[in-house]
Amino acid sequence: MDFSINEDQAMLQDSVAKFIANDYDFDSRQASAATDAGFSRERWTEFAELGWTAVPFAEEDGGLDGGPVELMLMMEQFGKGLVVEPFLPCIVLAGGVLKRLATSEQKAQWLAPLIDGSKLGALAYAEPQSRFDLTNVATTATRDGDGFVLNGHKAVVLNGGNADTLIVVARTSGDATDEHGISLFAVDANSGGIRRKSYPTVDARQAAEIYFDNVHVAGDQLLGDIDNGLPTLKAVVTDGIIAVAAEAVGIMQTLNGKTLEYTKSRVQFGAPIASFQALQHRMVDMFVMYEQTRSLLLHAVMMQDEDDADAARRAVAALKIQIGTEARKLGEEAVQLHGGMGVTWELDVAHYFKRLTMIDTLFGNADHHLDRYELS
Amino acid sequence: MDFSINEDQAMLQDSVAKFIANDYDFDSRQASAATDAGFSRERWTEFAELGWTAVPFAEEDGGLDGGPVELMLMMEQFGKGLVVEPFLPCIVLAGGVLKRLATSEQKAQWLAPLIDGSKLGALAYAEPQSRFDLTNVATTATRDGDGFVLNGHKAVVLNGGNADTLIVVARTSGDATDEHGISLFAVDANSGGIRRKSYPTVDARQAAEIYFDNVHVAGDQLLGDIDNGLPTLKAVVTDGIIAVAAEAVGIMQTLNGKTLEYTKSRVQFGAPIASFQALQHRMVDMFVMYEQTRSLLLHAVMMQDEDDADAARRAVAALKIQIGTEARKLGEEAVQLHGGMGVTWELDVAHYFKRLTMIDTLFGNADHHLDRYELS
Amino acid sequence: RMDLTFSQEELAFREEVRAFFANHYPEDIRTKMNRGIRLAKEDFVRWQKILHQHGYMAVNWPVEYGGTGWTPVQKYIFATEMAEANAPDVVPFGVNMVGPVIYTFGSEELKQRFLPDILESNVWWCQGYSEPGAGSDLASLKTLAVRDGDDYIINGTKTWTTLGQHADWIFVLARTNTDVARRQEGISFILCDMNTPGISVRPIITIEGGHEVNEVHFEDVRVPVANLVGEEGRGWTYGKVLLQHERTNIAGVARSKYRLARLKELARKAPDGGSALIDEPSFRAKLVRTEVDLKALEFTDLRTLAAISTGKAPGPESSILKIKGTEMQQQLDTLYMEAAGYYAMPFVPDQFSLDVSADDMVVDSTEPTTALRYFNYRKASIYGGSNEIQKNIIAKHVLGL
Amino acid sequence: RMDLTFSQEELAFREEVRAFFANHYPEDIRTKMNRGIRLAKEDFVRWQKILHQHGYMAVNWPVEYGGTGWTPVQKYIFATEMAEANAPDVVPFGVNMVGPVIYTFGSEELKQRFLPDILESNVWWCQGYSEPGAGSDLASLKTLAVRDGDDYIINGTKTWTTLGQHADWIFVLARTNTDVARRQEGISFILCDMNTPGISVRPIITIEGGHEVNEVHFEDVRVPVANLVGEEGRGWTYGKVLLQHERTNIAGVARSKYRLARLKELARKAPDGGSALIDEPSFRAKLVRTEVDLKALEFTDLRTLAAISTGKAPGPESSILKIKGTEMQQQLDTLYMEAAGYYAMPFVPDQFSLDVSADDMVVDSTEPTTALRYFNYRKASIYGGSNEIQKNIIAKHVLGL
Repeated sequence: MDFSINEDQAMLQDSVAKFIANDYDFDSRQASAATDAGFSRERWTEFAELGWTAVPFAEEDGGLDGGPVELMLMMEQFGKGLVVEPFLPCIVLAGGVLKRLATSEQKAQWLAPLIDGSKLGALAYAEPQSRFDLTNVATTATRDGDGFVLNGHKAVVLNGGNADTLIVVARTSGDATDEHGISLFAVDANSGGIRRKSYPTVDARQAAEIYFDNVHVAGDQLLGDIDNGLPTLKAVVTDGIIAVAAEAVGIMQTLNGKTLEYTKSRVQFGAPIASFQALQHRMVDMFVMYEQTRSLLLHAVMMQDEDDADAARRAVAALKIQIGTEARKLGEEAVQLHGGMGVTWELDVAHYFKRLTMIDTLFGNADHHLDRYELS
Repeated sequence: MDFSINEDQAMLQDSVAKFIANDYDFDSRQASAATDAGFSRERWTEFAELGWTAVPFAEEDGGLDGGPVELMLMMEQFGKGLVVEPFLPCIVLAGGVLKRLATSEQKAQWLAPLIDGSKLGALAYAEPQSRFDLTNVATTATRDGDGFVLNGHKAVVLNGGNADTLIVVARTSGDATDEHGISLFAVDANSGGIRRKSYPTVDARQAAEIYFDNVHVAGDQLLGDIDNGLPTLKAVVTDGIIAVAAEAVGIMQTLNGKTLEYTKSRVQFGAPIASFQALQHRMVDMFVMYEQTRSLLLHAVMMQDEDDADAARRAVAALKIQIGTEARKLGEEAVQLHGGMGVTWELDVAHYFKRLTMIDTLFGNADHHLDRYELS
Repeated sequence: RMDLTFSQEELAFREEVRAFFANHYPEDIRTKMNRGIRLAKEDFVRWQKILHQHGYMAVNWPVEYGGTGWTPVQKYIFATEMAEANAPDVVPFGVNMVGPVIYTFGSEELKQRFLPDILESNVWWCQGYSEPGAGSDLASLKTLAVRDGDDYIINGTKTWTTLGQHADWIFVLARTNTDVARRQEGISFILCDMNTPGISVRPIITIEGGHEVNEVHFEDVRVPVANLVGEEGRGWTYGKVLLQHERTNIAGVARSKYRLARLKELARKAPDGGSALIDEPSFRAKLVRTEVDLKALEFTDLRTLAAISTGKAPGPESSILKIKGTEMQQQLDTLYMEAAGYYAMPFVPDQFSLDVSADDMVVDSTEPTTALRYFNYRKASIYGGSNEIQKNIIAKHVLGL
Repeated sequence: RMDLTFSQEELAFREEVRAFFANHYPEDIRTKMNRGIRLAKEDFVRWQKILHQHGYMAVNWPVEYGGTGWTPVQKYIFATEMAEANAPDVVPFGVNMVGPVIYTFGSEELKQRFLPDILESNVWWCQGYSEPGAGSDLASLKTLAVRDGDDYIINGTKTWTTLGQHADWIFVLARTNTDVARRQEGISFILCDMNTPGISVRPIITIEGGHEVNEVHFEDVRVPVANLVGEEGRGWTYGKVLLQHERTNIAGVARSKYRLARLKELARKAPDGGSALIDEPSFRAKLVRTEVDLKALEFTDLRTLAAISTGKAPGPESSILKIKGTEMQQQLDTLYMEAAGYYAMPFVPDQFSLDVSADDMVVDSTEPTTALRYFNYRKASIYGGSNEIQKNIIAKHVLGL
């Protein structure tokens, strides 16, 4: 039993932490978020040059063989910096599908450009009616000679407006909520028949509604076996949950630090409000929430390397439940203890809080995972 | 819209309050609770002489025509005094069935002795497997000439060991959980074939397991229409919920008072602990819980006189949910703020807490009512 | 005797009010409200003038000044019907804040000069009591009003000034005497034309990106002493009265009931090919818990109301209404956000403006800016005396701690 | 690298421990534990002697004094297997409290005189640090030990003395010097034979009706100065070390995991003609939430463990383990009580004694005295430094407040 990280992991953690601390100040983050793309392309190129975009991929694919631990270490720092660059949609999600299913030819065509940063990707899975149910896929891909024709509407596709490459989840057989009959396709975002309405999100990311109207794709754009895309989609969503949970833990730590700092300096009724015991005990609760959440993060990450699939699935669900309850509560407390300042756009605390809150929604909120939790 | 009580009600409230304050001290309550019966027969005779046992009944039955308001006013005071006498099982439950279903002959035989205090009653409805489901009745009453034969096991019958008269819920037709086919019988507790295991409860009441082994009852011991007992049982349980909720509200107020008193006098680290803000805010929360619970009590009571049956049912469920969550929480806080003393038998607080806690269990706990709540 | 039913007169009054909202609430404003579109100044003014035409503007004012003189129950009925119609509240700064201070403490001259324009919504007022850094500690205010001949010269900064960008006048709490024993002394209540030289308004953008509140700066602003309300140095007392009026309907029960009812509708509706949210056990449980809590709050509110009707003044217990009322609003905001699922994420505050074509709309939900509302209303437990302050008030004045 | 698996040695150790509990844990004691029957003194002593025969008695002691010298991971494995076997914990007052103080601060003579009997469970120890009215404020203790020749004369009262009715010896924190700057000074750590004249033990009945704790009165009790541990006046320091040892396995994760597993079994079992509790959405949700919280606690515990393994001392973070550990126990007690339904009510603490015939039993549940346990364990968030005190500790020493 060992909770320590190895040297390479420590180096990675260190390099990201240094970058965030020294080169990723809040003001330029806000400036990047205010652009149409919602992030800085130069930053993204830096990420690629530093090799970060290659971390989760196999060496033979030009990657660095990183696993869940590396993902956690990076995302936690991204959380602390409130990084807006599309690491999650582009590398974890789109990249996550490609690394699992793509042939070497497909990887050369679709994955390599994501890793070197020349192209951006997105994963289009949710739909207006699906809520958080991954099996609810109404978008269809119907055979057409050697290829397929896509029709449907994908909802709130993260980075969908920026993406050059879309990984599209579509139904090739079965009924709207069958587990079987779901297939994955790599699609050029500029193909004919694709219409995109892109918009910023409340947590300063970028997303889009994407409409597929008889979009023709070639047979070699099918990723993996036909009808059998669900297991991969679930695996990728697991990566996604670990990623945003680690990001959330980074945010929690930051908010606790800023709240302590603020309450120590903020004077009311002649004393720093940090001296009021009622607030002290609430900050202690926030500290405990953070520690407990970090514990569930480590648990979920470490279970990925164990060979008990059920327990690993439970660990991820437990983590997401915790994030959707304790992390959100912590965010609300941080804002409350900041008083009026906490609800102003000017203060970074408000933006950490918004991101932390919306993370509950990604990949199914706490209620969703609690109602479906498979008790051991 | 009027929240004030009328003169008669004020007089009733006043007389019970005075009695509790002056003549019902904690030590003699403890002494009564320690007897086999678990209460004081003399007290009970006083209750009857004061007319309290007659309050919920119609004048023509020798009662005082009291309704939900009168019930609330009395039970709230009984809560403050932590009264152990069997008003709930004997008057509210057993009496509640009889006043609704019994013929004048049956009332003369079964109800009058309960009102004048010469006999004690109990309502035997729950069974080992039924949990809180009133329709789950496995005890059978099978036709036998003009009469019936009872067989079955009734669980945790309040006052069951003391009762002279048992109101027994039995199945005369249908399957174990059918709504139809449930009938009510008045039975002499000493009839042949009845075996009772009586015991004290953790909240200083008395209860019994009652086994019916071919117990013969005459046809005129059937109360109301055969197979149609459920509506009456539900109505009586509604009275029961209002009764224990009012008792709980009385207990909450008492616990809040005692907690304030204690924390103001208790010195730790050189200051009364009531001066610690963290504890102050928790006592404020307790105060708010009490006020909100009182509001739901008034709501449930007042809805009984309105003619919206669904809303009235929801009001009672809402009240029981509140009692099972907020009232229990308040009890735990009261004990916690009393520190070590709060968990000693010696201190009355412990006994208020135990009663408040067990009230959640009576007539279905908070979860039971929440899972079955009919959203408006 | 205990009784929930309304009297014949009250029932008749309810019919009258219902008819008013049915017939006189402008369709375009109703549409904006239902679609979550921010109202323009003109919308507020037009609506308030309609209310005034029907004598519904000054709900809390005595009849002699043009108020309704309603009983607490009538006010309760009016608030309920207003919420049921989803009609906008009146902007409180004139009619509910400065108005009562003027008719209670102001001179005859001030009453005649200001009250009519407030009633007729000819003048838009904003508040000037909060200051940067003061937070819930109002008495620590630093704005100075120095006497100079027949004028005061005001210097300082006021903040959290809601809709100050529209305001014609502002009421200012300022120190006219710094040499005092208690910080609450030496404060005066002064009325000030927003067009006076030296006043500048800086927008404060709130967490959700909206411009609702402002900072108002005073630099050597000359205000005639004639604009002083009541006596010099008694401003703190006047301010407290004002804050008490801010408290009317503080629990916001009627609005919360309306929102909960709509939320349940929403949850019962299953999207094509999807399932209804109400079938999710955890969300259903939250709906039940919310309905229970709201019912409790409604009756706590009614009990306070009943106490007031019988002449008792609303005591510190009203702090319960502030705490629970805002918790309830925030709980509903949370559930709306959760109900929206992924569609809580789009940051499209203006897509519901009336001139956006359906085709350009991102979401066709009926509760559009759900997450934005959730974020914005985190303020509810902070403003008007934070809920922590409310707990201190209850601890001190109710529990005697 | 991060890794959850045990080493080969650790796996072998686990097998050894498992085999021990399978083969040497007495059947009659196991039955009592499984049926919730209070253990007699004799049961504890017999079981501890068995543990000692196998070298498992002094888990935390260094090898030189007859301890195991185990690594933190080994201790974790042992605690887990002990819980899985539902075997009783050792009575802590001798081996986990006074023992470490004696071998750390005591003279050679004291070590030889007391340690062997503690190891062999020949002497039953009880604690004498809490005092009436002191509560969590231990340093306020009033018991006096006045030097008189070669004796101390002790006067005062100790309380919350668990199982003191069985005790042969008591360790007492008493003031040997009242003229001190800080209350923590002038306190000495003295060992005292319970048979000494002037000692009387008064039972304290706890909320659920059981006799577990006591008040111990000292009236002119003569104790030889030879029974002083370490230096006079340093008792406070020694006491803190003792309380730190009380902290071992404070989270109680292994026991809680065992109890949660049993609770889930219980909830999945439907009574004849009834339905299974796990099908009730609210109860199911509580089970899930409890499993999540317990997993979090387990890993927080393991992280502390790992920190200790790498040489770090258990810091004030261990206050988290006390808070969350006791909350978890109480949460489980609550769920057991709720699961019992009406059968939580019978007050029949003794009906499960082995000689009660099944026919006389009221309940045939496997978790008998559920409500009693719930009531009794409200103490968990109060003793050992109340959870409020733990929060103060975290606020001060972790958050720097």
